[in-house]
Amino acid sequence: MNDAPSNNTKAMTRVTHKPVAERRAVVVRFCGDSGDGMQVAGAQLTYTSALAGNDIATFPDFPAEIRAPRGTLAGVSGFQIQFAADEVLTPGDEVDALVAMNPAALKTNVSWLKPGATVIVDDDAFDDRGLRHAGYDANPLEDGSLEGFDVLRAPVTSLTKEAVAETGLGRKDAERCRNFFALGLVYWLFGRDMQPTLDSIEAKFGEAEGGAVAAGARKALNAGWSYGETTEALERSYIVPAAKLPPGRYRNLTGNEALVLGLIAAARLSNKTVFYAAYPITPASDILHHLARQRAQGVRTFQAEDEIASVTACIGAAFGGAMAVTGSSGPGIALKAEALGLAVMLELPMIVIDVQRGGPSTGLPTKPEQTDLLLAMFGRSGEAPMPVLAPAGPGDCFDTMIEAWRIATRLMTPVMVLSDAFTANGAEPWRVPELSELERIPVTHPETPPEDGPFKPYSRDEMLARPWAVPGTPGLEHRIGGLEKKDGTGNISYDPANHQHMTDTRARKVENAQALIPDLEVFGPETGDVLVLGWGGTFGACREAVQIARTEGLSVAHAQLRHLNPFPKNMRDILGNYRHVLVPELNSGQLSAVIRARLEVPARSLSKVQGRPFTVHEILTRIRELCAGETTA
Amino acid sequence: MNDAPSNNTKAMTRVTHKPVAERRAVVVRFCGDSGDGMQVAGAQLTYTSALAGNDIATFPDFPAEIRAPRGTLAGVSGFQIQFAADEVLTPGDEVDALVAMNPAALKTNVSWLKPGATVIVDDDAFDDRGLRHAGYDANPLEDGSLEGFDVLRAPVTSLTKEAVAETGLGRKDAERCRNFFALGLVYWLFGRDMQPTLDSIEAKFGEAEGGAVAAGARKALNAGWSYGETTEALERSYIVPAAKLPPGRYRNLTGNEALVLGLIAAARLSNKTVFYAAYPITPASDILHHLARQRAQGVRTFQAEDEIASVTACIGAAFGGAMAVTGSSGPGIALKAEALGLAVMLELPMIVIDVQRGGPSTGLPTKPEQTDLLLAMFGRSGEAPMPVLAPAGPGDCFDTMIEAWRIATRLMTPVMVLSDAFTANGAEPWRVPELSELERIPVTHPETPPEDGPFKPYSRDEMLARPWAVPGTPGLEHRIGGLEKKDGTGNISYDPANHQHMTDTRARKVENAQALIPDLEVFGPETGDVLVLGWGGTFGACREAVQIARTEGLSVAHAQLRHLNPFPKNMRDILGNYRHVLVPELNSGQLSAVIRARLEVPARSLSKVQGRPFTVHEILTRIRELCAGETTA
Amino acid sequence: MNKPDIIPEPMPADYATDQEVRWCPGCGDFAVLNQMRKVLASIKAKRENTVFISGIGCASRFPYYLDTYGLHGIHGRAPAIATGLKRMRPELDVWVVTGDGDGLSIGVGHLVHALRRNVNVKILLFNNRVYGLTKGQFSPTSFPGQISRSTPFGSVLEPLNALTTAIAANASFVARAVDTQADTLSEVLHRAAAHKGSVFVEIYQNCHVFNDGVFEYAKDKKTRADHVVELADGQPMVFGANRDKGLRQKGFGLEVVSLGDGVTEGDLVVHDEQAAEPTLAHLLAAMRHPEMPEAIGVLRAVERPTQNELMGKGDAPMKTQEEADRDLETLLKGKDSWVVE
Amino acid sequence: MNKPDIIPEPMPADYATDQEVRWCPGCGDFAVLNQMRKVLASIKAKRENTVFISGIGCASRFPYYLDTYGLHGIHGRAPAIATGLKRMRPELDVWVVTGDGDGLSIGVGHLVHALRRNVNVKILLFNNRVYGLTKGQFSPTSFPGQISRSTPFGSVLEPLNALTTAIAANASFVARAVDTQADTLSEVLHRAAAHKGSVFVEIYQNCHVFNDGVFEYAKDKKTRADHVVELADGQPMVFGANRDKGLRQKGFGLEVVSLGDGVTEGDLVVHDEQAAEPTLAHLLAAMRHPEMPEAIGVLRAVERPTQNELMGKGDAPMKTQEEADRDLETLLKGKDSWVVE
Ligand SMILES: Cc1ncc(C[n+]2csc(CCOP(=O)(O)OP(=O)(O)O)c2C)c(N)n1
Ligand SMILES: Cc1ncc(C[n+]2csc(CCOP(=O)(O)OP(=O)(O)O)c2C)c(N)n1
Ligand code: SF4
Ligand code: SF4
Ligand SMILES: [Mg+2]
Ligand SMILES: [Mg+2]
Repeated sequence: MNDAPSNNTKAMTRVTHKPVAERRAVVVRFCGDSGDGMQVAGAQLTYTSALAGNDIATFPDFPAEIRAPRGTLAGVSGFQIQFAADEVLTPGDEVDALVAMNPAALKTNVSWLKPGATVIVDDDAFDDRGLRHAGYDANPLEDGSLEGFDVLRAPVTSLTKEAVAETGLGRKDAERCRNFFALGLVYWLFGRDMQPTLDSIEAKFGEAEGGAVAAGARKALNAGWSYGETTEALERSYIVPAAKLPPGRYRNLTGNEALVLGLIAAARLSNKTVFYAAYPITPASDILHHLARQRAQGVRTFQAEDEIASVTACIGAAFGGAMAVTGSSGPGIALKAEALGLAVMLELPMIVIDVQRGGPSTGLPTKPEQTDLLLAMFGRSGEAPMPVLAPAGPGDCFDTMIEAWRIATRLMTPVMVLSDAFTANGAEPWRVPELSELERIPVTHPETPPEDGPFKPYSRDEMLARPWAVPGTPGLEHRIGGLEKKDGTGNISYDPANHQHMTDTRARKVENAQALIPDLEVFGPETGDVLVLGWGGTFGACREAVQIARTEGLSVAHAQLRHLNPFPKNMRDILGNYRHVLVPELNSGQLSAVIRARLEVPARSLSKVQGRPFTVHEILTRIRELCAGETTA
Repeated sequence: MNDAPSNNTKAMTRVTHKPVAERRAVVVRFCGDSGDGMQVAGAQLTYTSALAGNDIATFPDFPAEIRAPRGTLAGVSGFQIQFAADEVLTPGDEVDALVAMNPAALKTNVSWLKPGATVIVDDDAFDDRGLRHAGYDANPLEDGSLEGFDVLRAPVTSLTKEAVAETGLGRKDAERCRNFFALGLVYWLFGRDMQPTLDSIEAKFGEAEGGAVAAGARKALNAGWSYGETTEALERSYIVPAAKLPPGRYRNLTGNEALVLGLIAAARLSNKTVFYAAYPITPASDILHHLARQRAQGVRTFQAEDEIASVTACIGAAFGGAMAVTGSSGPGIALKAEALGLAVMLELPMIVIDVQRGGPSTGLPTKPEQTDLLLAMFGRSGEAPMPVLAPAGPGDCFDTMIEAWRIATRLMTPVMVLSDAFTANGAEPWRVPELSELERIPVTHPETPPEDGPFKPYSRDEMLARPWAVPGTPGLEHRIGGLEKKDGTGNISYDPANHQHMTDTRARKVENAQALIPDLEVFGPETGDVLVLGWGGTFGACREAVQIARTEGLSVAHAQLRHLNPFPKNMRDILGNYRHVLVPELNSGQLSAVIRARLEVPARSLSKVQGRPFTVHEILTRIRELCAGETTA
Repeated sequence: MNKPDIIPEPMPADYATDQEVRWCPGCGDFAVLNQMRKVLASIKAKRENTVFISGIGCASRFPYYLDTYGLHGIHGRAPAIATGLKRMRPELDVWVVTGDGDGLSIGVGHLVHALRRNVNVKILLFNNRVYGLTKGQFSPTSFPGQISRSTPFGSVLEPLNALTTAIAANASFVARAVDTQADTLSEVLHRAAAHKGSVFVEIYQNCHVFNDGVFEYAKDKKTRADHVVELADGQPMVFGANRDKGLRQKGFGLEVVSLGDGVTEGDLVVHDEQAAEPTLAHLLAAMRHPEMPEAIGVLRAVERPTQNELMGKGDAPMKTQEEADRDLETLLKGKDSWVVE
Repeated sequence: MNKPDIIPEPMPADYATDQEVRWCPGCGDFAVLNQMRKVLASIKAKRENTVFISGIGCASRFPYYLDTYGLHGIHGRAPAIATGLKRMRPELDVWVVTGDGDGLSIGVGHLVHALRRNVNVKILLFNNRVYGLTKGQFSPTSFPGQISRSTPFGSVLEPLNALTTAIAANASFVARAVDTQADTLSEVLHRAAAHKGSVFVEIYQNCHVFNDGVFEYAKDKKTRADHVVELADGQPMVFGANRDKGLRQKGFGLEVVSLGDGVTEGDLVVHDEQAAEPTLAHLLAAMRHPEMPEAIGVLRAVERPTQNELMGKGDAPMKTQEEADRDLETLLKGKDSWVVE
């Protein structure tokens, strides 16, 4: 696809003849079986909405990391998008329009519906078999259980088959076009331009089966649109005006995609080569997949035999002067703990990415959680501190990678980055920066031996960083290892005073990151009743809740903490300015505990451990309670 | 050796003719090369002191886990003992009598000396070679640097050789008897009965080299004693009267030995078999070594291929109904993290022992530290809490194991126990309990399927423990795993509400341990200026410091926290009764951070990370400062 | 659930749980599961004495579908879990189910050591030459050129051979079967169940979604006979649709020969499962399609003492409670205690 | 330190650091270290381009004593560390030093995969059949009956064979040497240095303190010749103090024969380091004292593409800063961006 919707296939701007109503924001959710192509439909709607100038946020809700028989509850895959004429911060708490391709999808998603929402179902799929698979005793379309919703029973399967009949596609392939039918219907409902998707179909399926697949998809899309236009059940369509985004070039990115771009950019800015060593694990695997495609950018990926090999390979690569990065999720991060202790001891730069998922153990492998914070901070033997960062949403993953590498190289330390399944898979429009906007990351390697005696691998600069001398440099031969070492020479030392000194030095060095990171910024009043202190992927829900609360006149502000270790310099001061500090977090209260331990500010957690992101409503409710003085936490 | 000093070899109670002075407490430290048998000498002095009715505490100070050339600083091995007529809580801050077998030993140990201390050196070892190895420019025995000490230059090597000449031992073997010469001299100095050691020599060397080794050791011991009696440099010997210990049968045990006995006792009390799976690592290896010898007690040991295999083998054994135990030190505990998450999820009982050493990474492998507390508490992915206990000294290791197993089985949870190199290798007299004093640990396995439906492996009793149904039981077939599961049935569940419920349940279950553990006990006033809150191996130093401070009239109390997770019920109340809560800990402030996070009590750490235990003096100084109002921490 | 404990004439269905089987339609795992249930029924396995232990992966969901005891472990560690269980409960029949990633990548160390120790557990490695559960990365058994999500330009590495790895670890029973080839799979599973010592079975398993058809040569009824040699102990190694080809020794190796033209079955290598040295097993294991036919069946089956036999010798005999209490008291007292009065 | 960077005629001492060597007197590690320094001097190794990487154990302290670059890693992971370094810095000469516990117990998975990938690093495994650093527990290469601190009643398990493990992992260079047997050790190290691809060398190393004399049969000048067979490529396998014994093929195995009485060198197996199949190497590796002579020297040395060759093909060519910047901008912009004005 090109920069702008191209018109190299026959232009087909179709215009509705029914009335059109305006909406400021709409939440659409596609759901169906894993094989129903819901992610594809979602991605297309996202793209066309972005082109229409809306602000957007999306959240794919994958089934758990298991196979499930077709049509069962466990196999339901969902994709939610919010597009709006105003700033969008979350994929939305509640759904305005649900597309359910089968009974199981309806059953597992009905709880998301806003009162009065539009529910589009494939009527053909609500047969006995489908209902039984979903565990319905009666047909929900008929037993009145959907009262209060605007239900559209579209015979998606049969109409799709009809539409694609002439392409000569087999039954299976024909049925695979159902998602395009549904998409066409949604396009009609929200007045979307179909051209970009038609182009995309062309680009993706092109000549497959002699063009029949592309033709089928195209026809299904059009048939869906036409169905919307003709069915009497739909009286009007809706239009969501373009939002006012800061000018610039945009693209839609998931967190994992942004993270990959950030890594490549950081390498470029520091004149380094990315070495990414990892072992596949949901939801971090995509980082490996995306990077593996970027060989032309100099990226080298290494799928190791396990997580321990991947992090130790990074240690080797970092010793060799590369930009070493490893990524995993909770169970794999736990396995890396011992080696990360070595990395701390060696004082080599490295980025460690933890895309958090539901735990403990195998847990809920596809679901978001923020339960690895304490693991990231303290999950190593001995006193082994390292900086910890958490991106505040998909786009921020880009900047976080650059920042992580800046800190890692400036301080010679591994840096941990905490993403999560929600951030990693969620997408939002991202303004593409010019290279000139990005600050270079100066990295130097000593090249000649000191004049005044032997090279000291553990000598330190004003930030307490040691020199990054790499093999291949004559005269700087040295040996490092995991035993305690004398500051300066790096020779093994069991001297008690030196051990205390080194322990303190490693801690102070990490604290020095405070000088490299920005102050904590507050959105809203400088003092007040409540400060909502979010971290990581909760950004959108926190901000939106605070925005709403402020329109209600509540005295509440929001700050999103991207730097979990060390905290920004001004953090204690800021927290002290509010009667309550509320920390919404997808764990049992980990950040609030660290805040109480470190800053002695009585922060309180709004805790949720359900494998789901926060809704705006949940946070808002708590804000209201706190402002009303009900402090029952 | 028998219960009491036997007299099956020729009795030789030798009596000094020089004056004898009385002392209440004496600290002796042997030091020499790793090959000099200092640990043997120390153990013998410990035993005879115990038989003499003294209270004692010992601390072997091993060289780091490396070989070092003979005579060098890195190779020095030390053994310190305090024996006294009163209660003894630590091996002593300062040494009254130092035995240094070579210049390196003197150099590395001179800092331990009390002003006026007696220093016994092997004069023969202070030759050019020895001095050079130790890095001395001048002979410290002659350059006045030992002024203020009472230095005895005994020609230990030559006198030993002379003494053993007639045994026909070769030069090397003869020199190996030097430690017995030194020991004999110390026996003279402190009026020790030589018989137990003579018996012990017999038992240990017996027929080796046709009895020559035993004869040599015996002769050297006697020669040492005689040298003390005849040398003019020693004017008097000392006697330390017997202490008043509670009546009973005693033996001297290191922490690791006590821990092993505790495990075997816990197995017996619960009618179980110990399965100990481990991978060697200093300072935990001795647990494996001791247990491997106890096959007759039903113990089964398994040296696994690595730490991960050892903990997962424990999971298998626990599933099978065994008393599964694994032990390691920091780096190995880190490696077990992922599997411990599974153990938490499976809700199987298990004991995990971390004998902490200096970190991070390989660190200072033989040195004590308490830097794994946060790792033990939080070093797993997801929300994976488990009870954490820490024995307060060597003898307490016994009780801690029994308690750990009681908690593990009552709550169906892995339990982490934090020992440390100081506790593990240090020894103290331990009162041998009668079996009748020990409470049985009731463990049941369901044996028949429920009447009213399928067996529910995740049903819960009032403490939230699930049933421990073991393979081999007909009708209770079930499957468990690391994915989140529905409470009750244990079937895999991705239900958000269930995940929250299970997360909360796992946390509440661990909290329920509060009902199984005693309240925190305070030694000293119930309110006051300072509460010294120690944990784990710092017990002796904390208690002694508080005892001294109280004799100085300071308002200070002591409590030793054995239960780090959950805290005892009354802990917050107790902490609130003092102006300051001082937490001496061999880390950078880990427990104090947890206290601030959990109890919101502004506890302050007295932190030390030097690979060395606290001295009484260090804690006392801080107590005095706090009482004087200087709160500069 | 709550089925009768002793099943007089058990049926495969008696070993099924009420959990929905969650593999993709067309997955080879189904065939193996069905065969396993049949074999359990055929050997009248007691459900309560049978335990399935697995790691993580599609294959590793096996235990959920068998109404025996089961433990779905963590990635790569099933052999170690099984080792601990078997050490303490020798009377149980313990099976391990693992995948090519689970068993040969992250878990190869545990696999090797369990085999070396001859732990009496039966390890089934479902080899689909891909990471199924994590959606299609290459695995240690993937072939050069395999396009996967982590090798978009094709994998470049030589694969690890599951069987030679097991043989080098001194496995006492080594076999290979194919998911849908019911007869050999059944035979191999029966033999596995009966073997005393560690069992290692590689099962070629089709991943319909991420690596479809990779074993087609060994599955397809028409071509199979020309591409695999089915082993029979004591029998010459004949193969081919017309049983007209065979394996003949050539130096320290094997070569394919056509029967006839003076070459007879008598010239062929005779299979010997119990050879003193595992050389033949190594050679058979190393044969790779398409250059050579691949060996299916039991490559090696020797008797050597199991971990439990070796370690069990030192296990204490059962004691009465009183004896045990007394022994403990003696231990606690130790040899060098003293009495304070 | 700060020795001249280019050593015109380097001496072994040029490769020594100022750190005191900390092994027990009598430890076999000294001999290997001395030999290593000699070999480095002999091949005129550039100190700055040479890297020694190790795990944890007595042997693993090796890097501290060589004035090259060095990394003393964590237990068992040295092959993985080396793999990462070598991938990014192909021009460096990377050596790995490991022990029998480090390399074959906790680290066997990494070892196997580094060999399989043919990572161009030289792995030296010091086999003393015991855990030295942790003071004397049995190791995966200990023999049944070995009394150790963790097996007070004697170990019962069969050992893992380092060489067959390496061969099964498809190692391209496999050799064995003895610490104090300077000539073969030197030869093997020279060959190792020259080999392209992963090198695996097992070095029999005496632990004077915890397992003294375990290799005496292969070390003792008087008996050695009867207990080891020194391999020479293309030569028949003769051994014995009087060179009167040899190895002859018997079926798929080897047997010891006495020369004379009609048996001539021509009847013996001729060593072939580059045999297509590693069968002979397996057989040689498996020979165990006292039943058989043990093989010393290079068992196998074949050429196959290294990890860097295979993976390196896809590495991007060097770009100018401007080109690289431009490429990055194109990447950031992506294929489906839009402009908001
Ligand atoms: C410690 C850890 N690392 C990674 C993963 C992710 N993971 C799950 S299964 C799997 C590999 C599956 O491949 P295989 O073993 O071949 O089984 P298959 O799915 O093909 O049957 C991986 C990498 C995990 N669950 N745990
Ligand atoms: C993760 C971890 N586990 C265990 C140890 C303890 N440890 C250090 S060296 C070693 C084994 C040493 O044996 P080997 O590899 O044979 O080397 P050797 O000392 O005999 O040369 C062990 C178990 C460790 N340092 N780290
Ligand atoms: S991904 Fe492959 S192996 Fe996994 S269930 Fe589907 S077909 Fe089977
Ligand atoms: S313990 Fe053994 S291997 Fe280690 S240094 Fe001493 S002799 Fe060498
Ligand atoms: Mg697989
Ligand atoms: Mg060893």
